[in-house]
Amino acid sequence: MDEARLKERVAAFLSENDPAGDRLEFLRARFDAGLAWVWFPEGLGGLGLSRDMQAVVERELAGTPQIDGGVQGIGLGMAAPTILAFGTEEQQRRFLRPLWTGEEIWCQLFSEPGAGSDLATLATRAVRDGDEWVVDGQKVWTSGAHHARWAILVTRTDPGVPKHRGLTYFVCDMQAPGVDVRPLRQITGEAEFNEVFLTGVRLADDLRLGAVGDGWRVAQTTLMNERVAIGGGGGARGGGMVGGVLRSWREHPELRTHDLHQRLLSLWVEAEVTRLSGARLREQLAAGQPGPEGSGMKLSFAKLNQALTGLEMEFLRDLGYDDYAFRRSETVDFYGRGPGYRYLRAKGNSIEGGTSEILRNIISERVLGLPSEPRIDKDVPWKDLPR
Amino acid sequence: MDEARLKERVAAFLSENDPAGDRLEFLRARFDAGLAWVWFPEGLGGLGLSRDMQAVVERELAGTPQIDGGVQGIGLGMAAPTILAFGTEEQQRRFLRPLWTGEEIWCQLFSEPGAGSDLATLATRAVRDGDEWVVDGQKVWTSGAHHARWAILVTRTDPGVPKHRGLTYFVCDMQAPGVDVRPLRQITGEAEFNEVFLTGVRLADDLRLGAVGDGWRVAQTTLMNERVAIGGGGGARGGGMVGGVLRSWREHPELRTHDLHQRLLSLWVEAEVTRLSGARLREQLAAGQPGPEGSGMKLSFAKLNQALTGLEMEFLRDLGYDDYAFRRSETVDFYGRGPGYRYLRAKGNSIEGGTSEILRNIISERVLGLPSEPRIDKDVPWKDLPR
Amino acid sequence: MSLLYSEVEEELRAAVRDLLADRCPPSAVLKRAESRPYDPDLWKTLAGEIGVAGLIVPEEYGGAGASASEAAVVLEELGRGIAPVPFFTSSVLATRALVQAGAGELLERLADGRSTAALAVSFAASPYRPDRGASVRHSGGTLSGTVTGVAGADVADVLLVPVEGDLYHVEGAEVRAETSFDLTRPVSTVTFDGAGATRVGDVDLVAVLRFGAGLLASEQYGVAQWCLDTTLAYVKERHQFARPVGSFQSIKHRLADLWLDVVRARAAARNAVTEDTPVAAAVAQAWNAGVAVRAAEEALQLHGGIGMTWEHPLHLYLKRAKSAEVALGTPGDHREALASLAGVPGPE
Amino acid sequence: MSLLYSEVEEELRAAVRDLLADRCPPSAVLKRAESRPYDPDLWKTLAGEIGVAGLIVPEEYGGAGASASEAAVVLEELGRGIAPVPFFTSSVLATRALVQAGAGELLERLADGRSTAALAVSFAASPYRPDRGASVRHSGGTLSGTVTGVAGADVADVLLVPVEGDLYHVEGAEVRAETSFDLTRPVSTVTFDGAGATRVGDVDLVAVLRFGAGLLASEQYGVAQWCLDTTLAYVKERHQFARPVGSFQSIKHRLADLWLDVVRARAAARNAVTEDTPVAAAVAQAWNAGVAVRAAEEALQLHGGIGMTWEHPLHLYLKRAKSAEVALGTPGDHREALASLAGVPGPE
Repeated sequence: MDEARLKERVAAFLSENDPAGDRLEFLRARFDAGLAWVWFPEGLGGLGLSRDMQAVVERELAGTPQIDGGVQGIGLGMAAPTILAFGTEEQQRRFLRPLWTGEEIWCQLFSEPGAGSDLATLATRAVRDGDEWVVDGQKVWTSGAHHARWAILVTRTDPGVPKHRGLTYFVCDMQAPGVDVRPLRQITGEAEFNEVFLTGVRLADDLRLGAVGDGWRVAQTTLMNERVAIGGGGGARGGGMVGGVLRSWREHPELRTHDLHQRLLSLWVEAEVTRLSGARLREQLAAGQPGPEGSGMKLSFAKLNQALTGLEMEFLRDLGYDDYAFRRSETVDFYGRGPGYRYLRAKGNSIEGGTSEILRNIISERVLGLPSEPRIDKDVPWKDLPR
Repeated sequence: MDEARLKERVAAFLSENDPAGDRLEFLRARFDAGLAWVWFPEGLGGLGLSRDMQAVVERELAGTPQIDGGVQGIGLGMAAPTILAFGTEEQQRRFLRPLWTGEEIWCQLFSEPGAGSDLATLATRAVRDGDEWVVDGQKVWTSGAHHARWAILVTRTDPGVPKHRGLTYFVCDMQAPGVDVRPLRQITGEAEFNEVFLTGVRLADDLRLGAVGDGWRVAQTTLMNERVAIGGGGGARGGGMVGGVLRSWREHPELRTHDLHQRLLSLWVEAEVTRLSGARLREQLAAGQPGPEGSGMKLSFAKLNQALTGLEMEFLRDLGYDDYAFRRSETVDFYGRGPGYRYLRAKGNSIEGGTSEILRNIISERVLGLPSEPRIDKDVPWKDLPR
Repeated sequence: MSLLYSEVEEELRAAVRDLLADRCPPSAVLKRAESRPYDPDLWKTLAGEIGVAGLIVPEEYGGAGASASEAAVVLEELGRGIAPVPFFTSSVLATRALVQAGAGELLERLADGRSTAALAVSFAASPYRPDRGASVRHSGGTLSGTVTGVAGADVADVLLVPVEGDLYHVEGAEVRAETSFDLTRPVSTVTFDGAGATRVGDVDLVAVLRFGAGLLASEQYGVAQWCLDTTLAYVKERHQFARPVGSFQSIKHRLADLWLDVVRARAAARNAVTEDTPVAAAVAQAWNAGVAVRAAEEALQLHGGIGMTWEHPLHLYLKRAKSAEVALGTPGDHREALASLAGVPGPE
Repeated sequence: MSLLYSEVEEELRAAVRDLLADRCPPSAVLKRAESRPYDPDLWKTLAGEIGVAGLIVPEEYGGAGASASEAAVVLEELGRGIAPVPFFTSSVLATRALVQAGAGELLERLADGRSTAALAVSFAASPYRPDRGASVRHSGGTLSGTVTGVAGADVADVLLVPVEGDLYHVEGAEVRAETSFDLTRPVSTVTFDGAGATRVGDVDLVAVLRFGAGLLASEQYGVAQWCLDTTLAYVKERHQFARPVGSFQSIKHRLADLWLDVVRARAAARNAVTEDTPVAAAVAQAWNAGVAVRAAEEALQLHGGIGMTWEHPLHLYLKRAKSAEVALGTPGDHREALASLAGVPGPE
């Protein structure tokens, strides 16, 4: 289907569905018309087209009701591609439509207190009991768990084999008995994330995604999509975090010093070359030649954000903080909040979604081809690993 | 023996030996009087006193003929303590006196092209042949080899056992047939060091220091003394390398920029706290409480020297170089030469005498108690190691 | 003049450290941080039984007549324990001002812990900008104006205000505690609206702030040392990939570098109190303020996710370190001062 | 306006790279570095057969009329090969000045490689201090004065001298080659003692130097990329402790960070020639000059002892990088320029 035919199809859809009518009805119809994600198969919200054709649809439907990329982020970015890759036809039909329309929100139950960078060492157990699995364990750093209808969940089903081999991947029913969601307070005062305690949670076997013991491979699909999602968008010269600091800088000439000026100029240059590197990466992607630079963008932005917010604190000499009160928050509000919040929250940038240390490992091995370190955990049964 | 008695002894020595007479005669007599290194045993240049009593002797003999700490450095700092610890009585009597008086110069045959940081993997072979050993191999980074009468030498005598166990330590006769000393040119243009090729060099078994196969332990004694020797001396605030750069800085107000000023101020502070740390370390040593800070001094000075000399190059904007001509040089001439030489030569500071990477390993394991990495070379015969 | 600790200092350190470990470990500090951060009982014991309140008060006024070097050791331990007591604000800054002013009676009240004082100066002021954040005027026996960012004012019963070389004891000021970045040393806005002011003597505010800056370096060293020690313990325990995290070489090397910075911070802190010159104070602040921040930031990163949680006390140290970086001059301010103090002149 | 390389550019790159690999690998550059660093035969082939000499010469004067973007790709390869040819000095700097001056006849001689030119400007000059190192005056058809640190003058048969907005073609200048830090692009002192000067047209020296600075960033990127690639290859091969040195995590992480710097240097270099603004040139120089130095310094450290020896060509790159850091403005100069160009004003 070429662009013209696709536009016709959108026009036909719009002639039958009133964007000014019921929002949910409209979104459901859009899904059913294959205009949700056109690169998905027909019948599952798509038309089996190439991914770049989605831009055509988005342009044509720009003024119509939209889905919520924020609260639906995990579902759209991580659960959906995994369900598409590993789900049964029944699972795909059951989950994808309400996931896309936002009727059902998803969260991610991967990290554990004892399994952060080394996700494969996770300890949440799933034990088979007839047609069901009984799940016990603790997950952490789960955003949106208190809104979520479903979760993508990785569990250990066989402790007797090496760690990567004994995992199984499930869709977890967040309304099932034994699921306990507790907000996790951060150093900023608020709680963006949750801890999720799973105690005797029973999941039917038809909630399993992929084969028993194949959970690591399934999880890789999920995580590959996370890395892409976190890479950071475009933006203009002098924008983003450096723009925020520049605003303070320009407003307070009386606070400027040569020390801070020289450091700000260096960071401005670093921000600019990082922006250019991102722009070049996007050109490569658009030209169908994805380069390895993507792995580095998150690392670079984490370092920049931390340096810039730290400098802003020194510059403003402000000993106050806007608000430490404990409350839930749904988003990272870098620009609406004060410099203290920015400084503290930016510290998470080098931890969440893969620590900077892990990213450096990945770059050095997958991009630079450097040898891996001697591994001592590859062939040892999980239960025998030192921890 | 207390300080007063020691002073008497020095006075008695001076009454019998004229400092204005023959230099060598005077030094030999000083050795025989036990006033060479008072903490060595009697009969071997010492009096069996504590090491800090040496300062008394040095004060009392300040105006008399002195030994040459430069060209004799390896002998005094490394060979002598090793011979004292592991030599037979005969070896001690044979070697220590002319070593101290400077009649015989020593060099060190340790590093090899394939064994730098990992010294224990060295490949120079020594094979027993009756009462002799036949040595073949190549050593590198040997200072003073072209002056040396003797060398301290580590060889591999048993390739069939793990690397630390198959080594044997010798005194090498630098005048023996098969010893070929070639100057090794550095990036500064000159040659401070040598390569030494050993081809069928025959060493009598009585030149062996320590037991066959015990060479690693003997070498440790040598190297421990090297680390102490390289740690860097005292000095006044604003002295040393920072002093050199400051001189340029003060002479050229027209070249100053805010960028360089801020960076120089930061380095000045770093130099000052490093100096203070060294001063504190010396106080601890004097109080008989050596702290672990020593391991860090060389690392700190290497980083500082490199940063300062790099900044000086930027500051002076000088595209020239004083002299690249190939010639031998006996010393590191940081202050007599130009900024280009200083910059290039300082690069060696983080490599020679233990790379900064190895020093960080040592600090993290021996000082901070962090676990060592998984080792794959501990129990494998040397000949089977990957290289 | 030695950079080592004396035996007396080591005994004092042990007493403070034991008390804090027993009565107020970091987890306890965290618990009270949001309600009432200062611990008056702990302060009573520290001030009275161990006698830190009168440490630098001359003996003639009931104090110990000790040197700055001893106060510095106390500050190392209070930094290490992030202890919620007004030692620095009352027993160092305010006391030093009173000693200058020769205010015997007030010093006696501070020395035995009956009173706690605060110097109404912004914590963001410095020896180079002593008036930052302050707009106070004296007129007819009363003061009017405002000082922002005053540390320790919320727990002081004696408020001392420097105005143009005179030190006043003021009653009836309004002290409004602000939400502060540093939870364990909150700052207040102090407002004078014709408050009654009694002159207690002369004060050289620059000298007081410089004295404070030199001593703050010891607190910063203590903060850095705790962060390093706590991180070392954590990475030895924490396993990932079936190895202690602390066995990974890049972690080891970073910690070796951090250790070198902390070692030098100790030397700089010691030198600030033994040499006691403007250069020594500026060097110690220029170095130690940054080392404390870097140690706390590295600690957070190497703790991974747990370091980002409120329940781990690490953030108290990060917040202390980052606020203290601004307190009594930023590292950049102190470096700038060294340009003239140490003869490293800038562009002409 | 793209930051990617065009197909034409990739073909040009391949031609230059293949020629250098074949005719002048770094080991060969090292061999001639002390006697006569420039390789006239190599230059003849590059200039004539591949046609780089006339790359940015307009077609009307026999050139290729190509953009700066293509010249930049050539510079990447010449940097990577530390190639001893006067492309940058003659075919970029001098040619740009002649294009400005509209000097058709000279451009024709440069375009086909018959002549090689040099612009008598100190390599330490910058768009912000174009007269650094120069003291030349024009009077009655002759020039007198001196220019220090002129790159490429020793191999040029055409000497071009800018004096107060005019460009002169000068004969009879004294060119004295100096012992230069950078062995592969030595500088000379050029002295005019009443040398005959023919005016060839107007020249905006600031614009020429800025153009050069933007392009130099591509050479610096090439230097950095060679250092990174060579070091990667070395640490994969070199074993210590029975492991490739490149399997040690601290080495891996440092190389990952260096790679990120080099990746950004490529983007900055590309942007300098496609955006072609003062900001873009300043950004590229501010970043790439430092990256080239850092890459060469890291390469030296990670090569260990062998990197300190004359026989390994690495030092040629270190010397090139460190000299180029000063050439056409230091990183600090370019950052300082960005203060006004990018709206980051300094203290008032």
